[in-house]
Formats: sequence, C-alpha cells, structure tokens
Amino acid sequence: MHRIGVFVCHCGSNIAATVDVERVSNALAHEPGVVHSVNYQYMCSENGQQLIKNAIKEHNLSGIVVCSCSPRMHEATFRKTAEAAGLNPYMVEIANIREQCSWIHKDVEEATEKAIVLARTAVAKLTLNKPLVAGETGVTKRALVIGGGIAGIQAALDIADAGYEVDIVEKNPTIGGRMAQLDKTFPTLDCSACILTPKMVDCAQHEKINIYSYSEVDKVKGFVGNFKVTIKKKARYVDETKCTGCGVCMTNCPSKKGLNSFNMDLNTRPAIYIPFAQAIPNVAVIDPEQCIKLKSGKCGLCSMKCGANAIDYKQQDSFVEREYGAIVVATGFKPISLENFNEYGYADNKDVITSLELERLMNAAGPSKGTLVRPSDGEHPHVITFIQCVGSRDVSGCGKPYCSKICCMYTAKHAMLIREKYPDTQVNVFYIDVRTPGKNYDEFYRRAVEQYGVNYIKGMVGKVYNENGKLMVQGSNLIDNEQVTIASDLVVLATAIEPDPSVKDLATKLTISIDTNNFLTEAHAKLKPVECATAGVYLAGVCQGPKDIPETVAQASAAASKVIGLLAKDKLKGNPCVAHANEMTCTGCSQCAEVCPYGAITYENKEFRIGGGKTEKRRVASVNPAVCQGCGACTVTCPSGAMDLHGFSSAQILKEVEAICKR
Amino acid sequence: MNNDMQLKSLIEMSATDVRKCMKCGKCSGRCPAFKEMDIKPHQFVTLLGQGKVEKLLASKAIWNCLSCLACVERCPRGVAPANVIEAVRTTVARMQGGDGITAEEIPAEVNEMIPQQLLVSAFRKYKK
Amino acid sequence: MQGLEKLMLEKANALLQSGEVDRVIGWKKGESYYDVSPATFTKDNLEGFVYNCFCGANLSKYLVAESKKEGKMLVFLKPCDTYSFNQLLSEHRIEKEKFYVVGVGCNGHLDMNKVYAQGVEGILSMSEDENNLIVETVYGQKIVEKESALLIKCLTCKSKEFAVADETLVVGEMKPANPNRFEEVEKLESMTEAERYAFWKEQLSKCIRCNACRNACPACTCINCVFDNNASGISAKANADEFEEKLFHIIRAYHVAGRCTDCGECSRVCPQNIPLHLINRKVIKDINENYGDYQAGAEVNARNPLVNYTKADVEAKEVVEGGNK
Amino acid sequence: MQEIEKNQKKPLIVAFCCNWCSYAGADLAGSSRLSYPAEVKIIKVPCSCRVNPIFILKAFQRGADGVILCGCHPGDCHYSEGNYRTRRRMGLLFSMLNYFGIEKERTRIEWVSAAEGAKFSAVMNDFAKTINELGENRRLEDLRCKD
Amino acid sequence: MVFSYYPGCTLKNQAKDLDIYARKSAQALGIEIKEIDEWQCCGGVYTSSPDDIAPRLSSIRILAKAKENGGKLVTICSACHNVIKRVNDDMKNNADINLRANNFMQLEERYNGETAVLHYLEMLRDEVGFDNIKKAVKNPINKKIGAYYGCLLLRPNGVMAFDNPENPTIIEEFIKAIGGTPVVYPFRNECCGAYASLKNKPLADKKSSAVLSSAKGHGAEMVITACPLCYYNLKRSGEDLPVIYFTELLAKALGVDGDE
Repeated sequence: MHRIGVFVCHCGSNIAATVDVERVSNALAHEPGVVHSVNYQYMCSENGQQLIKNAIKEHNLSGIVVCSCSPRMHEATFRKTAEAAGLNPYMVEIANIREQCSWIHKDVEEATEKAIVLARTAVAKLTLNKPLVAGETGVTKRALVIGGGIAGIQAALDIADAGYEVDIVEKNPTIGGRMAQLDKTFPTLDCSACILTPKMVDCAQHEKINIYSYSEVDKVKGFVGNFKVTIKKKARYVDETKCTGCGVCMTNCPSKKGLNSFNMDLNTRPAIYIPFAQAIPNVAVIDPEQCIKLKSGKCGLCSMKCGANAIDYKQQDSFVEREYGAIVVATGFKPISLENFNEYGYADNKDVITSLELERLMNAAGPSKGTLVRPSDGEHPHVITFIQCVGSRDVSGCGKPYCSKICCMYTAKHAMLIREKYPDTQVNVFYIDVRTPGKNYDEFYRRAVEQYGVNYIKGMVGKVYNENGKLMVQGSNLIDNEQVTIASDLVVLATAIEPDPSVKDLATKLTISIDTNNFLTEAHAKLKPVECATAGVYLAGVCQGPKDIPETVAQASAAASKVIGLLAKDKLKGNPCVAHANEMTCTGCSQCAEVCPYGAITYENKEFRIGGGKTEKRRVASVNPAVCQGCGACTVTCPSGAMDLHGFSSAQILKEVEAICKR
Repeated sequence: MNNDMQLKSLIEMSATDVRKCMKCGKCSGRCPAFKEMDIKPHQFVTLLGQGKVEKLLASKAIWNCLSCLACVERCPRGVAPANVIEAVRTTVARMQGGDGITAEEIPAEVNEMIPQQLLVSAFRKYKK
Repeated sequence: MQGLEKLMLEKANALLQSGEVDRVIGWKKGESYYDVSPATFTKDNLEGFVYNCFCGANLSKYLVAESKKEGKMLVFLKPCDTYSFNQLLSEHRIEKEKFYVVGVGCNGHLDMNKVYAQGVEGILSMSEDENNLIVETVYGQKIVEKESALLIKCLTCKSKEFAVADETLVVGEMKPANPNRFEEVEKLESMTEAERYAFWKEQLSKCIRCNACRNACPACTCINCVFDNNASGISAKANADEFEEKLFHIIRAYHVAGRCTDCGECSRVCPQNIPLHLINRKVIKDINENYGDYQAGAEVNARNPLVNYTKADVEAKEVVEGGNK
Repeated sequence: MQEIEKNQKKPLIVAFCCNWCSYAGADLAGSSRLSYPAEVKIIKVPCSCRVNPIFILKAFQRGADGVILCGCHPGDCHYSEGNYRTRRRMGLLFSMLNYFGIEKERTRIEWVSAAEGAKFSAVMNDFAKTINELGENRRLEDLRCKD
Repeated sequence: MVFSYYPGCTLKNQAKDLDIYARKSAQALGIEIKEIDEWQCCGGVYTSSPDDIAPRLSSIRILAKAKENGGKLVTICSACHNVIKRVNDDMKNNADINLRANNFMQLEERYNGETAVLHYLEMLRDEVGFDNIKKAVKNPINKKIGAYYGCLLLRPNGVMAFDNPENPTIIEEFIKAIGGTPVVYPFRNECCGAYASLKNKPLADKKSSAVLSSAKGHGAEMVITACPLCYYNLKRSGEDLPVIYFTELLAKALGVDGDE
C-alpha cells in the first residue's frame, strides 16, 4: 500500500504568484495513494525540510513528491532530507512546477492546472519507484590536466601541492600557452614571462607533476573517479630523454623557411626548433613539413651535429594509457580568423595586424627584438590606430555575438606602452564602449587617456585602405557626428577570441557539452561555474568563457580545489539508476551488448528450472552495475523487454505518459 | 496619417529591427555620401527607434543616399540602415508634392550617354 | 518436384543410416496432396516425407526448440529460409553444430486458396509437373498454372541464393528472384497520408488477434512476448478495441526491424489475408535507402542496422520525407 | 496563444527530454522566462535513447496530439552515442507511423543543448503551433483506447 | 549548355556593347544564351519595402519564363542582376510576398523562386570555367587592369552571394583568364555615385573620380565594369583612365570583337 506525501513549495512568490499552491496541494490530496499533502513557503529551507522529515515519520510515508524547482536544483537536497528521516532517497520524485510552469506561464488558471498534472505525473511514477542502493567505487588518486597554459599550470600546481599526482597534456611542444606570447600584462604591466616562467619551471620540477608535451588526448573511457585516458604522444623526432636543449641543431638546420607560430608567423624558424628560450620541456622538435630529411631523405645535419645523439627521424606517434580520478579541461583560446573582415584590409596590408601580433612585435624576444616597427618596411610607425570589437559583439554571422572581454584592457595597455616608449607616436583608439569592470581596471584605462594622451574615438571603423603608402582609417566619430579618416602607419585590430578548435573533439570524448560559440558548458552558470554536467570533469580558463589572466588563475585554483576534494575521497557513491536484465525473459540475443557504449553487458550460460524437475541451460545477459552509466540504450534494443532501467523503468515512464494524457 | 500610423508604416516598410542597433556607428563610418547627409545613416536607425517621424520625413539625406548598401553589408548587428532610408524616401515620395525628381527637370540633364537604367531607376526611386 | 523429393528422401536416409544425423525435419503428407505440414522424422520412420509445391512453410523457426535437444538434425531449407536460419544463429537462438543444412531448390510455392479461386472443386487427387498443377476432380481434369497460384511471398521472391548450406539439392535451373519486391510499398508511399490511413485502417480492422503471424515469424522467438507480459505495460489481455491491433502490428514490426529477413511467413499464415509483409518491407526499404543496403541473415553476426549508427546519418525527418509522400 | 485558445480542446503534447541537455535547456528557458504553451508536458529520461517506441505509441493511444523527443546535439551525447541511436530508431519509427497514415508533423526530434533555452522555447512554440494547426489527433481518435 | 538570357533595357540602347560582345563571346565559348521573348523591364531598382508588390512583378515574370526554359537565367547588367536576384530570394524565402505576388499574377504554375539567377561572370566561372576561357583566348590582353565591382553585384551579400563583399576576386580571376594582370585597389567595391548623377552631379563626380584615382594610384591602365550606370558615371568623371565593359574585353581576347 502506498503512503505518499506531497509537498508543494511556494518558492516565495516564484511559484505561488502564478500557481495556486493551495489548490495544487488540495487536488493532490485526493490522488490514490496520497495520504498527506501540504504546501509551504520554502521547502528547501531548514524549516521546510524539517516539515518533510516530520511528515515522513508522522504519516509513515512510503515516498514523497516535492513540487518545486527543477530536480537539477534540489533533487539531491530532498533525497538527503528523506534519507535523514529514514526513507530511501530514491523514493523521492520532484515535480518541476517552477522552471516548467510558474516561470513560463502567466495565466494562473492555466499554470495551476499544469502544476496539478505535473504533480500527478510525479505521484504516478512514484507508485512504481523501488528503494535503490547506490554501489561504491574506488577513486584513482591522480588528475589529468588538459592544456598547459596558465590555467592548466595553475590547476596542476595546486593539485600537486595538495599531494596528488597530476599529468599535464599539452598539444604544443612546450607548456606556457598564450600567456607565454604576451609582452606585458594588465592592469599592473608586469612582464608576462617574468611571472609565468617561474610557474612553468615549478611544473617541470614538481615531483608530482608529469608533463606530456606535444601530446593529445586520444580516447577517454570510464567515469568519475575511474577515467581511463589514452594519450597520443606525437612524434617529435627528438628523444626527449636525451635532448639537452643546447640549440646546436637549430643553428645548423638548413631549412629555415617555416613560419614561426610562436611569433604569430611574423618571422621564420628552422625546421628543428625550440619554441622559445624558456620552453618547458626545453627539448627540440622537428616540423615534418619543413624538415628536408623527413621529406626527401637527404640532409640529416641536425643528427650529425647533435652531441646528445637525440635525433630520431624514425620516431612514430606513440600511445600511453593512464588512469585518473578527475580531469581539468584548460584548452584556452585563439584569435578568430579575419577572413570575414576584409573591410579592415588585414589580408592586403602587412601593416594591419592583430593585437596578439603586436604583443610579439613589442616583445624583447619577438621578431623585432622589442623595437616597434612596421612589418612592411621596418620603419617606426608614427600614427598607430587601434580598432576595438573586431569580430566581437557581431551577430551578422561574420563574427562572434559575445564580448571578448579582454580587448578593452589590452588595447589600453598597448596604447599606454607605446606612448610610454615612443612619446612621438600618435595613438588613436576606435571604440564602441570601453568596458573595464574590475579592480583597478577603469583607473588603468583612464591613465591611458589622462596620463598618456591616447586619443579615444567613439565610433566604429568602416574601411581601412591603402593610399600612397598610408593606411587610411575611415570611421565614425559619434560624439562629433562626423566621419573621420585618419592616415595611419600601423593599424591594430583587437580581434575577438574563440575557444581553441580542439575543444570540439575533446568535448565529444569527455561527453561534456559545448554551447553555440564552442565554449564548454559549466554545470550551473552561477553556482557550479567550474564543474561540468559530467561528474569528475572541471573547467578552467577561456575554454569555458572569455576571461583575463586573474580570472583564469582564480578559476584554475577553484577547479583544482574541486579535484582535490574529489581525490581526497576513498570511495564514491555510484548511480543506482542502472540497467538490469530479467533472466526469465532474456533470450540471449546479444542486441543489448551491441548497443552498450560502456561494455557493461556480458553473457553467461545459466541453468534454469523448466518444470517437471528438469533444467535447461540458457544464454542470458547480465549488467555490471559499476560500469553501467544508465543511458537506457539497451532497454529499447531488447525485443523481449527483458532489459529495464532502475529509476526510469518502462512501467514508470508509461505511467507518466498515462498520467499526462489523462484528460 | 497621424504620427503613430506613419511610424508603424515606416517600421513595416523598413523591414529591419532597429532595436538590434548597438550604436557603434560603423554604418556612418563606411557611408560614401556621409558629408552630404543631413541625417547620418546611424541616426536614421536611432530616430526610427525613438519614433521621431517628423524629423525623418524632413530629411534631405534621403535624396543623397546612394543606395550602395555599404551600411547594410557591414553592420555587425544585422541592421539595415539603408532600408530605413528607403522607407522614409518612399514615404516622402508618395506624399503630395513629395517627388524628389520631376520629368520637367530632366530634359536639360539628359546627355546622349545617359543609360536608360539610370532614368528608370531614378524615377522609381525618387518619384511616386 | 518429384525428382527433388526423391533426392531429399535419399539424402535423409543416407545421413540417418550413417549416423551423421539423428533426426530430420521436413514436411509430412496429410490427408490430401495440399495438406502438408512441418514434421520431424527419425531413422525408422520416414513415412509420409514429402516435398511438393505446397511446402511453403519456413522450417527455421522450429529449430529454436530442436536446437535444445540432444543430437544433430538434418534440415531442408529453401533459399529464403536460409536467411532466417542465419539470423537465428546471429541471435544465439540456435547452434550451427546441431544442424546439417541441405539447401533445396525452389521455384515458388502455391497458395491453395488461389487454386480454389480458379473454380477448382470436387478434388480427387493432384499431381504436378514443372509448370502446372494437375488436378483430378469429380468434374474431370483441371490444369492450374503454377504461376497463377503462387504464395504472396513467392511472387516477390527476394533471393535464390543459399545464405547457408552444408550442401544443396537443386534440380534444373531455379527461376530468378523478383528485383521489384518494393513495388507495392512504393505504391503505398505515393498515396496521401489520408489514403494510406484508410488503407491500413481497412486492412488492420480485419485482424482477429489470433497471433498466427507472431507464432510463424522466425524473428519472434522471445520466451515471453511483451504482449503477454503484464509488466511490459502493453500486454493485451483481450482486444480492447481496434487500436490494440494497430499497436500490436506496429510494435511487432518495430521489434523485428533490422532482424526481419522478409521471409513473408506473416502474410502467408494470416487467416484474414492482411498484407503484413508490407509493414516489415517498408522498414527494410527505409533501412536500405537511409542507412545502406542490408539483408538480415545474409551473413552471420552482421550488425543489425538498428544497433549501428553513423555520425552522418540523416535526421529522422528526412527518413520520413524521403520515403513517404 | 490566442489562436490556441480558439480551439475548444487544447492539444496535448508530450515532450521527452534527456536529462543532460534538453531538460537543462528547458530549465534555462524557464529561468530566462521564455514562455511556451502549457500543453507541453515534459517527461525526463536519462538519454533520448531511453525512449522506447512503445512510450510514443502509448502517448498517442492515450490521446496525445503530438510527441516530441529532445536530446543533445549529435556528437554531444552525455553517453557518447545515445542520440545517434535515437536518430536511427526514430527515423524508422516515424516513417512507419507516417506509412500508417499518421501525420508526419505529429512526431518530431529536436536537438537542444543545455545552453539553448531560447531554442527550447522556440521549438516548443513552433511544435505547439504546428499541432494546433493540425488540430486534434483525429486520425487516431477512433483508434484510441478509451479508459 | 543553354541559358535563358535577360539583357534589360540599357543593353538594348546605351550599353549595346555590353550585350553584343556578351553574345559573341558566349558563342565563341560554345554556350547558347537564349534571350527571353517579350521581356519587360526588371523593375529598375529593388524595393526593400515588403509592402510593395508591384515593383516585383516584372522580375517575377522574367523568372517564371526562365523556369519554363530550363531554369537558369543569365543577366549582365548589375542593376538587373541585383533586382532579379533579390526578388527571386523574396519568392523563395518570404512567404508573404510569395503569396501576394502569386495571387496577383495568376501564373499557370505558381512561382516559388525555382530559377537559378546567374550573372554572366558567374556563368563564366562556374559553368564554363576560367581555365577553359584561358585555353580559348587568342589575343591575351596584356595590360594592368582594375576590376570595378561597384555595389549592386556584391551587396547585400546575404542574398547576392556573389563573392566576398569586402575582398571580391571573381573579376580578378576573369582578368587573369584573359591574359591581363589584375590590379587590386581598395575602392573597387566603393560606390560610383549611382543615381546621384541626376540630382547631385558633384557628389557623383567626386565618388567616381575617387574610384578611378584609387585604381590609377595602384597602377591600373584601364578599369572594367559590368554596370552601365557605373560605366556612365566613371566615364564622365573627368579622370583619364579608360573604362571598358568586361564583355568587350572578353570578346577581344577571344578574337571575336570584329564584325563578321
């Protein structure tokens, strides 16, 4: 006999303003199986939970339905409440009458009717619920950090400092990421390398940290606490264990035409190279596209000159499989392609550059050794014009709809640094809005205007064109309601940023979701900003959304603390909502095993009594509950209906369908 | 027609969502006839958004807009300022005495090179 | 046909005598020439063994039960039956070691109702030659052309290949398969939704829910059918109304989707002459057109298209619109 | 909305939403206050591949006028490949239903991610509009199992 | 290859050259362009206002005729191309305009935007292929040539889909095919002054000379165009840079520019 309690939450006025909660609790009181039905202002509050606990004991309830916000909000809360009152936590169902009802409907009558149907549906399902007990699994005490930029470095250091092993997988030959390419950082103008490279060295020297550079995540299997990850180590044609990073190979390499991607292709590098002086690991790598030996078989100079005998032209991609308890994704960003923005003349004029290119031009280790010169002729530019929001806040389909967040600040930084170093330079900035929320940020921008005399022009640029060697920047000056044309020597585009393209594949491998802009989706925009919907996977840095270095470091440390919290546990409770086969009706046809994405289903020949004292051997399926993740693919494939899913049984769902369709 | 109806008709004829405008001024930054416009392309969008019909209808810029659509092409928000200008121009041309060009003005202007298309189009554009 | 029957009998005798097999499954003569039914035979009792133009039944399904028994069995399978045999192997419902498969030639089998329909009455005896059925009646001899009385499933024969056989017995040349077996499905597809609805409403309203189709279907081998299982939520105690029949046939078609070899037994056994095969064949056509050609049972352990997928699969909407008008 | 109210009997729509993407998308539609008609009722399933054709048939049998399945975008399934299976299964099922004469507009699959609250609302509005225009599920009415 | 061909009014009068050389060149390239019979004006300008059906009707007639005759319509005049292509897009994608136009026109068969509208240059690129033109060239035009696109071919790109609106290349490819050296200059997609030449001559002149001086500044020896209006404005701007229709140059290159 069912003894169901129904608890209708007002959620302040969030629900009660549009749903007549009194009517809902009264209507539900008459449902078969319901013995207790009440409403209360905040069910999730201490008092509300106490009310539920008391009712469970007082009315000896066999299950409860809470009509409240989405189960994604408070299902866990109410399950704990039930458990505290001695009820199996899986005898709890939530009717989502806020997100699916009060918040989207205006008419009280309509919303109340729908709330009643949703509550009835939950009751109907609950009548078929069975107490479930979650199994336990162990935790592999090692974390994987994907991406070796500042986010990955910070997360790895924090986790390692807490005493857990960490592997960093970085697709480039060195860790350091985008931050390694920057010259100075806002709002304090520290030298980027000065604050980053010590952390890179810490990673290299930390006994708990292992760096897989020039490597990619190939396959991911398993689940929280028990991930199995295959890492692909790309052939770098140099034995990492032998290379001393002396650089002799680089000076001797005859192929020097390859573009230097670390310098944003502004200059070239040898086919065998170390990306930059402070690279970690400080090991050379051969670009197979440029290497004469690898392409034609002739040459081999680097091998001859290498004192450590580290060159290995026959090296192949190799794979390692490692186990992890948690994963941090920190894959970072890239500037967008400018092919849709030819009005700024980027493709046709060498002296139209992106901000990241400017970083390299201003960097002492960059292609011009830190002297700001025009890429076209090496001359010092006297008029420099910056254009902000290139590709950001663009819904026309050419760019990105979001604000890239960092451009206002770095443009102010660039403007300031140029005025500081070359006071004879005129610096103009075309802007739509200057967005500088943050500690000391607006002050920083104002310094650019007030102290350094940077000429900020409110308005967007319509066209950049070359006339007699000058870059004519034609745009709006909205304050003066004028169209201005500024003859400039250098034009810098504050190019929008987007998630690194590798993130799409990775998201599929990790079964985490990405949004329409390819940013990874956090579990909750406000309350779970570093977690993913997939347990055990955490996010850090721009892969989750545009952010600057301070925010990235903060998020990386937050992700690390989540990982540490997870790895500190010895056992994890599993999900009891897993598949199970009815051996009496299973025909052993194997269709279910063929659709299981986890290989959780196996077959065995079992003896069954068939009456008359006889037995027969039959092939039947069995599910490993620790491996099953509860998707339910097998239940639909099974023609005999022998396969079912705890918590989402066919009978339960059919009961829900019937309850909804009852007119 | 009263102001409200005229506004409604202008919005309808413009067939563009002026609320999407983020006031960046790119349209006016690109406009090749900017200096000849008493109301600038971005202002057409803003004024329509504000419902300032009279100001729009009094504009002389509608006769100087070249219909080159440069403002439409590069708008980051997918707004079409040229559509607003054309809606205003059509509205004015449809009004009594609103023609931007008359047949009488033409004979002196025609030279032997003038393409038919220019005449046809100009009359379509500027006259009721 | 008599020639083939003789060869089969010899084969059965030989294998039984040598101890190669313990039992034989084939067809047994009943009261009259056209009254034949599947039966098992042993070494000492081969009486009534027959193979004539009325032996249209697919013997594969019987093997599920036979496979559980001790010893090895000789089974005679027509080309179309061999696909069912393979499919059952793939689904672990039978074991190959338990059977010696002899493929027998086939030129189509007859539907006695179609013979009656030609005005044949007062039957005394029958015989057949290559093309004709010769009926002696109280009114004299009648010749019925075999072509004119073929079973539905033989009219749209899908294959004359033996998907599996330890050896084959074929006399003469087999007539080729019919390459246009989807014609009738296409006709239905080209109708409007309303016309199709009217067609199926009329057809399915004839269903008496006798379960003959399910019992004959070699893909329906569940120990406990969902329709008989109260826990399934769809069990039908009695025919509540028309929808139950529709539900039954839709779900049955879905359960055998990707597994149905298009053997046509469902339509052959339907006492109400509902063209049930047109439902299964529609699914086969959709699979072929959207997910690549697939013939269930052509290969053992081939992956059923319903447990497979590709990332480039078309959206559901396109499947619907691709086939149906 | 007005149009819907004109009809005496409101249509009934059952939406199966996967827990990881579409149900979260529905939540986002809710917290963003993006309305959709009240006749849409959601049933949560762990993955769209949990939806057995029987559930859909049952819904129609019990008087639903439209059934919609929502899952993660292909490639984004929380269980890697569940939605790919859904796409095949439902392609064949919907085609079969249409073959029986059931209007193809009454069945639909949409891929809605957790971030697509606006899409969820738009899809439900559009589906409700379509079903409303189609009217009651008359073609199946005499086939319904009346309790 | 057979295409329906719509010349438009100007190509029968002031821009006869544009038309004649297009026909000769097509013939030389083995393409049949078949003039639509009893054609009318395209409408002259596209009206962006969705409430106005009448200016769209004549284009729809042209499109519907082309649909009957193979479904591929070739145009040359930039203005006609712009108007016809945009009206076609309305018929394809704007249900309201489609409904009202069809109700008004009562064509034998409703027109729903089925015809493919190709500019002559697109036909050369996609149907003939610039490689094949290169092979057919008898007298390579060994000159530095500036391509002038103007506005109507490129914008709005969402509908015209002619080329990258800020960095078009099709005419440059064409120039290479006929043996010339393309000169890329920034004003090749700037307005020539258009209709202002009737009402505000100084404005039109200013715009046209800006285009030509930009071309000249980047080293062009001549400028080619597909638009009679641009041609007119550029010609009378006072700059001494030859302006030629692209079809004339094509005919020259193919050696079919003389009288037969």
